[in-house]
Order: sequence, then structure tokens, then C-alpha cells
Amino acid sequence: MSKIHINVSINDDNIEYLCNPEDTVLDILRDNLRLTGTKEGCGTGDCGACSIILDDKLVCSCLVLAAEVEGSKIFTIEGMANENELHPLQKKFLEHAALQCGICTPGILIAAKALLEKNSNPTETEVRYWLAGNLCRCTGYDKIIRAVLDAAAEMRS
Amino acid sequence: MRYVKPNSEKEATSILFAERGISKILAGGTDILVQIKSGVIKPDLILDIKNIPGIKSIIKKNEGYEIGAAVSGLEFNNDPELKKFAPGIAEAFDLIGSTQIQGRCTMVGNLCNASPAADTVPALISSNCIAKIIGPSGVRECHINEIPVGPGKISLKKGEFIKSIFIPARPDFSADSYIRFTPRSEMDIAIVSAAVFITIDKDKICKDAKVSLGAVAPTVVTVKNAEELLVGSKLDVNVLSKMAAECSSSCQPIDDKRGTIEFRSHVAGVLAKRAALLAYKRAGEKSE
Amino acid sequence: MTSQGNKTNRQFNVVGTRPVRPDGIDKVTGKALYGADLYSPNMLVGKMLRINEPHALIKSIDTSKAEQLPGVKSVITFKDFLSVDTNKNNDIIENCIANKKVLYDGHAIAAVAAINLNIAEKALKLIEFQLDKLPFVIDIDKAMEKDSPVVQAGRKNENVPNGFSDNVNSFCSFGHGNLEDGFKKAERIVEKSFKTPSVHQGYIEPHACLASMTLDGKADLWCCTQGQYNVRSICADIMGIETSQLRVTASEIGGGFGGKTTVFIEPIALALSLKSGQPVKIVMTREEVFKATGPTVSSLVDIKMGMSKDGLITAAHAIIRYEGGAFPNEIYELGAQSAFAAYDLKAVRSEGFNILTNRPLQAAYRAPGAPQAIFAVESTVDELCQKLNLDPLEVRLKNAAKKGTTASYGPTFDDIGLIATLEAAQEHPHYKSTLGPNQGRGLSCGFWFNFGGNTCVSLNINFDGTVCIVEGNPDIGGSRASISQMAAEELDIPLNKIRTVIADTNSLGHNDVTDGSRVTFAVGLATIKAAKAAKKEMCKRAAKLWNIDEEAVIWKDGHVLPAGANAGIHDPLSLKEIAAISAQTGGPISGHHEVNAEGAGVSFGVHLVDVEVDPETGHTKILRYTVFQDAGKAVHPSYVEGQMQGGSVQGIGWALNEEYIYDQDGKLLNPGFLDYRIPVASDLPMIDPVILEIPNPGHPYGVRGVGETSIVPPLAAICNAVSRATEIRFTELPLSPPKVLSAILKNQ
Amino acid sequence: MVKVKIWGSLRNAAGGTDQVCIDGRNFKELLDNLKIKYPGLKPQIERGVSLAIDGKIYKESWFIPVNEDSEVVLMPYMIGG
Repeated sequence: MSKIHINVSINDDNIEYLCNPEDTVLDILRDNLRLTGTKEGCGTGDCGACSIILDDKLVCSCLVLAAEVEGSKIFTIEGMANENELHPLQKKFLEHAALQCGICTPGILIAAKALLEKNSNPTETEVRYWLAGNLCRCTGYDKIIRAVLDAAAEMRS
Repeated sequence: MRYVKPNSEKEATSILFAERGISKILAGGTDILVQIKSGVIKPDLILDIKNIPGIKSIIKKNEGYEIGAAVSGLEFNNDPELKKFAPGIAEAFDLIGSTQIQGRCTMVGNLCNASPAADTVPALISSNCIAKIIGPSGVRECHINEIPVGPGKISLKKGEFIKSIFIPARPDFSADSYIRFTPRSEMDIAIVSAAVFITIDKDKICKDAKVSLGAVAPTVVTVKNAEELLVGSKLDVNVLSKMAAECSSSCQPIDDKRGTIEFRSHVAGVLAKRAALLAYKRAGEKSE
Repeated sequence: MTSQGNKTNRQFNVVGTRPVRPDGIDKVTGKALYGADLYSPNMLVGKMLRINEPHALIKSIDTSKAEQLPGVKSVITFKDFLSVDTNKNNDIIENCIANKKVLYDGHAIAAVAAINLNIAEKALKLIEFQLDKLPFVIDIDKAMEKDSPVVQAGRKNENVPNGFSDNVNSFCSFGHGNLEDGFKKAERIVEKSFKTPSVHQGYIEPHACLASMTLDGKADLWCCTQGQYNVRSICADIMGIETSQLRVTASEIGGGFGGKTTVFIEPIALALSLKSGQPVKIVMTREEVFKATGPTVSSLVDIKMGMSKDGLITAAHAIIRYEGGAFPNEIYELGAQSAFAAYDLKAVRSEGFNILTNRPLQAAYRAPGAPQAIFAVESTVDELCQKLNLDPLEVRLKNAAKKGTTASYGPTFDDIGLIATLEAAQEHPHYKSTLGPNQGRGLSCGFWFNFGGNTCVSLNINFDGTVCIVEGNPDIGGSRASISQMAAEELDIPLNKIRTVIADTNSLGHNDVTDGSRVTFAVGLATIKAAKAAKKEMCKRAAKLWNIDEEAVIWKDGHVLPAGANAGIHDPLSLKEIAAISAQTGGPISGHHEVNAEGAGVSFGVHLVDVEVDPETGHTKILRYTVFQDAGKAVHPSYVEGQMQGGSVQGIGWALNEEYIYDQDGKLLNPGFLDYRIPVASDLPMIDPVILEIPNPGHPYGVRGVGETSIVPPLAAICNAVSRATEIRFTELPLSPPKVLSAILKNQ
Repeated sequence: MVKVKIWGSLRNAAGGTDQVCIDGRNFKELLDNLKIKYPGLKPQIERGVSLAIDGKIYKESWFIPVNEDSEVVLMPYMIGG
């Protein structure tokens, strides 16, 4: 069976890869491109650890076939900070101790970034519902929600 | 497994028709990728319809809306006019999965997955929606309730796929609603659900009603007796409690890991009542 | 987020502050390497063949076709472990890969390593096997009956009373006083049975490892674990090699909560690697995690308690039955010991049974065994309060264990913080707030023992005056931050001069598993002592330099200085200045400390929760949640709060929705995050933590472990709240809507 | 002689009493002598026990001193999560 050739932009880099029809974007990110910041917690779209932004939409990369994304723009956790500075969300997560084990953190940061791009002034409830697809087992979410709200406030000012 | 991404309806149907093994249509993939991963399905062909012209469009047509098969929940709910036009369908669509799933999931996918618990199906049925089906012998249309025939089973024939769903024009002073019950506030599957479409007159008397229940039988249950009770009323407490009882007794649910017969039957009535009140309120706001 | 309680006299500079954790940037940028994130050249992918039957005799396994599939490099079954003589870890390896019988749904019988996942999965399908299905048992009560199917014969301990099936594997009892007399004094007696389901730790990172083993018995293993040394001991024993030859490196760990204190895949990867001569990586799927790694025990607990008119508990008796899967375990003992720990009782008895069933072997879960037993006790206390019309907090204060109380499990308590914790709850605005219709408030105490254990820390002073700390406990929730803080405090240097790393097994002496809330306590203790040793050495160097007696040099405010008769004759030298001349004064300076730390100090917590129950659907919403817990001294208060909040939310999940659901064929129906419902962000309010600081005399800074206690109270607190909101006493978890609604409908 | 409290289910093995008197100046000596004097306790001691000495729980620590007036309680070997 021949492989499928795909061109994508990942974190603004042009990337080419060959994939099998059944490979997911998550498989390619991790196993081919070694962008292991995107995590696999379930493989069935139930935990959000593999969240990426695909053509401006927040998606679970475990539920997107690698063959589907020809010509797309993908954004992962590895592209969140620039060379000199962390993203405000990253800073606030550190400041608020919004992570314990940190395995869910990349997915939650990506999801929170997608939220703040859509809604710069979300309420606590909006943040909670937006992030409902990102499971965290360590924190009880409290500090995560605070960090997102605080980052939103800082980004607005 | 092969992956193909045809560029036209015709190409799609001919590939589907020619395929000897199991073929699956890919739009959002939020169901089929899970099923492939868990080994529930082993398709020989994945046909990605997203390159077919018009498949991602939302088109206003004959006072209604035609929703392309690859329109995601996010895109639907990002359209304020559409959301206002069909709030019940919008809330049903919005309840599928997480924000991440919303970026990908489609109504047609939800429909063709044929889960008794599908969120949009009761809402589409209550709103009398119509599916446009492309097949080897051309285009045909059919009502939503004719598509799922049992859990995981649909009535589409070989070579066919659904291209869009049409939400028809609504009479004046009408509105829909959808309410489901899940143990968690998000990231869950409906244990039971209810969708109601109500049309009222100027005196706020219900002229027409459609009540559909999800996850209480192999396919969506439309409760004629409940609808008849609503018609001619102002949805007072008596009518609502009778209607709830009708809904509860129309259910043929099962006991499973998500809920019990007792729970589903009882809560079907509760949700139908709440959904009816919500639709009635929305319709009333239009009459003011 | 307030702190209260007695402050230690000591003024801290770094301890008690909230710096950014040292591993923070790696974790917010995706750089941190977890179990599945390592790849090695020539690496194979390992997969296990799991059987979808709860109980079956393995008649035969034929792996020849799988072995012949191109791309398959090794296939193993239990036979590959037969040459190894391991008594100690027999159950562990038989849980990883079945020997004669499949003992639970999901039990593996073979494993393959292949050049990619697709081929590995194809190879699994080519393994031919014959099974004889056996009758199975998964419920505690049925498994105890004389005529029950027997999970494993010959596992009964000598002290198990007669009259039970062979599944009843062990028994214990604790207590003191005369129960009969106590019950005679009671105004009311409540006698009830309580049930809790199997729940999973639910860490988001599935188990993963990468193993490489060669024919000469040398091996390297990378894995996500709470204890690399424990993995080494177990795997070396199973593989028949010496511990020195197996180097285990702990990856960053994506949650554990007790579930990563043992092994499930590591010996399999080592054996596959040995047989293929290539490195082998195994990453579990989520389904495998649910089916084949440890949930906690499910429980059936009978409680009888008597109370006087004025709220004194006159007698208390618990019969605790825990089921922890197909192999023996000791969690029932912890349940029996912790059940009544919060109370000062004249007459108390708790009896515990462990029962074998055809379920996966339990693994520790945060305060293992305590939540189930305390759920039953705290529910019963609440019901007695209702029946006698007494305030539940007053009653707990009246009966609270304190210094001098003989604990129900034997010892006499020293200084403990329960009364202060209860008083903090009583004074909190939450307790005084009013409730609306269909709302209820619940309260529960919680308890955990806390442990210390074997610990090594090495602290190296670099020539430039910076400090490297080497410790051996995986950092599961910010411990590198708290350990660095304690070192900075002790050495009086800025925190950013310190870097703490976690050693592999061959770079530092043995460290016990990150469990029992031990790390901040025990590793902190060893770090402080290692810092003291380094300071002593620095004083020695200064003494040499100044040509005065060692005893005449002291350490003060981050400097060595001459003291006594010599005071003032030399300028103080900073750590940096001593470090700079360490080569010239005798060589590199370091301090180290090795200890089996004891004196961890027990921990108590009190939780308050308000809920609202929808009377038409049985749905429970958590409206407000406040946690009161004694931290001894909160080294990094944010991470202490994090433990309190995280444990509470795990408890909320346990109370409301989480459970293993089996079908009538003994197969697990919900091995995924969709139907195993852990709480999501939108289910919850903020969790308000109130830290009390009652110093632990067993630690130089007064630190007490905080990791586990917080999961104990939520079960009863929520159940009490729901019971009060609905005026129906619930005794079985989870309080899932169908269960609650069914009770409401029956009550109408 | 040190008084050692025995937990309930071990009483039969300790001659029906919940408290035994044993010679020993530390953790190890107590356990060694317990095994000799009450062979019925041996299986449990070998499965693992802790000792609470004056309210503090010790899982191992052979040389922790025990005084004649120390409160000593035999407990199961404990694990955490």
C-alpha cells in the first residue's frame, strides 16, 4: 500500500510527510515529526490532551486523519512561545501553579489560546465550558480557570 | 484501508458504488475515527467528502437553511442568524462533544452514526428537516426520521451519501428547543433527550407541536399523544404533567451502562416538559 | 485561600513563598519528556494480547504464526518468565501476563514486539490460543459465599475465620473497649451497610516504557513511574538480574495517585527486548489502562454506631470487606485502621476482610483504603446527628481525636490538628451561609497516616557557588520546587542558585516510591540534613583557611564566620566565596543524607460541601466546596492548595459518577473517559482551600505530608449533603442520577 | 520487658491477649523476640508489620530504641498512594 504525501504548515514551518491512510495527525506529530508536546491520553477525543489548532479551529489531533490536512495550517504547543518570551497564558499557568503533573497542560494551553482568540473577556463559566473537553486529574481545575481568566485580563490590558 | 478525497458528487458516488468492501464517509470523523481505533469498524475505503463543492456551505433558501454535510458545529453556531432561526437545532448541535469535537463534528455524521442518543436527530425531526441524498441514480430527498433504522443502521443505499440537510421555513410565532440529560455537564452522551417544536397563535395558544424523544428507543420516538395535548393549550401545569406522562409511557428504553428504564422513562417526561416550556417561551417572545 | 493555625516561631524566607516551579517552562512549552515521549534508534513497538474473558483456563497458546510474520521480532508468553525464580514478585508478573489462568477481563496472555504498531497488532491476531471458560465472580458478597467460584485456590491466610469461601484471603481486626456496654449507653443506634464501586486513579498519561536489555544481563529502562527504584527491584527480580545491572530512569510523570507505584508493562518490555535484541517501547491504550491497571478496591462496609443524647459516640463497630481483584493485597488493613481514626472512642472495633474476585489487581489510590471505610463511618455519624437533632460539626468536635487519644488502630496520638481543623470549619463563612430549596450541606472528616521511608539526597556545591540537588523521587506535583525551597532556606541562598534533578537508579542510593504523602516530608528532611552537612564542611574549610578550630566557626545568614573568642577577627565568607576556593581547600564540597525517615505525622482534613439535587432527575450539582487541612508547614502553598483541590475533585468524581461497570458476563463496559466519568471543568465550582499550619514535630520545618488526605472526606461529605437535600439517606456510591432519582421516586 | 499491643486478629496467635510483654531494647529485638515467644505471629510478622512507638509509626528502623515505658503497638505494614 502506497503512502500519501502531505504538505502542511506546522507552527509556520512548511512540513512534508508521508502517511498511511489510518494514521492520525497525532501519530504524525509525535512519531514522525517528534513534536511530542502534543500528548495522547485516550486516542478517542475524550481527554483533550492532543488538542491542536487546525486552520483556526480547536480540534483533537487524534480525531483527524493525517491524510486529511493537505494544505492546512497546524498550530501546536511547540509554537506557542516565541524565541524570547512565553505566551501570557504560559506565564500565568506558571504563576498560578495551574499544573501539577503537566501532562494535560499543552492541550489546555492550546484550548485556552483558542478561547481567548475568540473571546477576549470570558466569564468563569465560559472558561469552564470551553475547557470541558480537556481533562485534568491533578488540579481540580481551580487554578487552571484562574490562570486563564488572569491571562485574559492581562492580554486585554 | 484506502483514503480518497473526490472533487465532485459524481466522483464520490461512483467510487462508493464501485467499492466492494466496507466504505465509510469522512467529514468530521469524530465518530468513525473512534470506531476505527476501537476496532468496531474496519473500513476498506474512507471517502473524504470535504472537497465536494458546496459541502461546507450554509445556504439560505426558501426561507429555510440548507446545511452542508461538512458544516461543523462550530461553523453552525458561529452563524448568529442561523442560531436565532433554529435555536433548538443549534443547541442540540452545540451539545455534541467538547469544544474540540465542535470544530469537526457534523449533523450528517451525527445522523448517519445512527446512535439512539444522537443529539441533533430529535431536534431535526421536530423541525421537520429534510436530507438531500446523492446517489448513483441522482438526487433524492427524505425526512430525517427515515434515515436511522436502528442503532448503527441507516437506510442509505449503496453508492449514496447525504450532501446536506434542509431546515425548512418556520411558520410565524414558532420556535424549537432541545434539552438532554447527562450526568456530567459536558463531554457526555445523552441518557435521554427531548426536542420540541411549537407554533403558537397571537393569543399564545399552541397551534402546532412536535415532540421527539432521544435515547428512549432504538430510534427517535415522536409522541403524537403529547403533541395533541399541547395543541390548543397554553401549556399550563395540568397539560404539561399529562404530556410528560404521555412521553414517559411512550418510551421503550433499555437498561444499560448509561441509564435505567425507570430513569429514562421518567426523565423523558421531565425533559419534554422543560423543552416544551422553553420552545413555548421562545415562540412567545416572537409574538411580542 | 487563607492560612491559619499556630505559626512556628521560625521565620522563613523562601519556605512559604510561591515561586515558579523549576520544571515549569518545560511543561508549558511541551518540552518535558513523559513516558511515551522517548524514542530510541532501532526501537520496536510492543503490544500485548489481552483476553476479553473474566476467568478462563489457558489450555494452549501457539505463537508460531505470529513469529513468522515479517517485521515481528519477538513474541513472549508467561513461559518466558519460567526460568526465573521469583517468589516475591510472582503475583506482579502473573498480573502482567497470565500464567495458567486468565483472571480478569483484560488479562494479557502474550506480547509481541514488531517494527511498527500495525505489524504488532496483526501479529497479535495470529496468536492462536485455547481457553476453557470458568465460572467467575466479581462481587464481594457473592465471592465470600461458600459455593462461590474460586479465583485462586490456596491463598487463604491462617487467620481467616471459618465459614467463608477460599476467596476470602485475609482478615484483621482492631479496636479496644467493650462494645456491648457502649451500645447499652446509646440513645440511638444506627446500623447500616455501605457500598462503594471500583474507581480508577484516572491519570491522564497512560503507562509507557522503553526497555533495552542485552544477553549479558544489562538493561536500561525508561518509564513513567512513581518509583524508579521499586521498578528496578521488581524487574531485576523478575528478569533474574542483579539490581546494579538494571538502570531505571523515571520520565516526567503524567499523574499517578498511587496507580504508578507498581509495574504492568515494564517486565514485558524487558523480556521482549531481551528476546529480540532491540529496544522495545510499550505504550498502553486508555482501554488497557482501565482494564489492566489498578483501580482501587470496591467495598462493602457494615457500620453500627451508638450515640448518647448529647452527641457522645458510645460504641462503634465496622465490618469492612474490600475486593481488590484477583490477587491478595493489604488495603483492607488500612481501611480497618483508618475507619474510626478521627474519633476518641471508648469502645471501638473494626474488622477487615480482603476478598479475591475476577477483577484487575487493585493498585494504591491516594490514601488507599481510607475513603471507603471513612465514607461509611462519616455517613453513619451524620445520620445519628440527624436522628438526635444535633449539629454535625459540634458532634465531631465533641468526639474528635486529640493528643492522648488512643487511636482505634492502637497507638496514642501525639499533637494532631483535627480539633483546630474542625474549629476552622466552624468559624468559616461557608458553615454559616444559608441554603435554598433542594440544597443540602454535607460535612466529613478525613484521615491519613502519612509515611516517610527510605530516602537519599545528594547536594553538591559547585565552584561558582550554585547548588545541584540530586534526589530520587519522581516529581508528581511540584516537589522539585518545594525541595529547592527548603535547600535555599537552609543554605540562605537565592532559590535561582539551586537546581534539583531526579536521579536514575544508578546515580543515587535507594529511594522509596513517591507515595504515602512522603516526598515533601522525607526528601525535604533529607535535603535539609544534606544542606547541614555541606554547611558543616564549609565551616571546616573556613577553619582551615583561618587556621582556627572547626568548632570556632559557625554558619549564619548564608555565611561562615568565626565565633566565640575569634568572633570578628575574620570577615564572614559567603557560600559563594567558600565554593570558589573549594578546590584549593580540599576539593569539591557536597552534603548528602541517607535515612529511613520516620515520624511523618498523621494528617486530618475536614470538608464542607453544598449541593443542589434536581428532584425531577436526581442530578447533583456541587454549589460550594471548602477544604480545611493541616499542612504542618506549607512549603509552597500553591502546590499544597493544589493537592487539597485535586484530591477533593477526585473524591467528587468518586461520589457522583465514577464506577467500573461490568456486564453479566464479567466484562468491563466502560473502559474509556466517555463512560468512566471523571469530573470536567464545567461540573465544578472553585474549590476553596484553607491551609492550617500546625507544625509536625518530626520535621525540622514542621512539614506534614498533604497529598492524600484530601480524597478521603468528599465521599461522605457529598453523600451527607445529598442525603440532607433529598431527606433520603444514601448508602451506595456513586450517587449517579438514576440511583438518586430512583430513591426519590420510591420516597414519593 | 516492654508491653506490646497486638491488633485484634492476632490475639489468638498471642495466646488470646491483646497485650504481651516482650524483652527488647529496640524495634528489631522486639520483633525477633515476638517471633520466638509467639510463633503464631511469625506469618504476619514476615508478611510485614510496622511498630507504633509512642504514637509514631515506624515501618522498618530496627534500631529505634524502645524503653520499658514506651507505648508500643504492633501494626500492619503500611503503604500509601
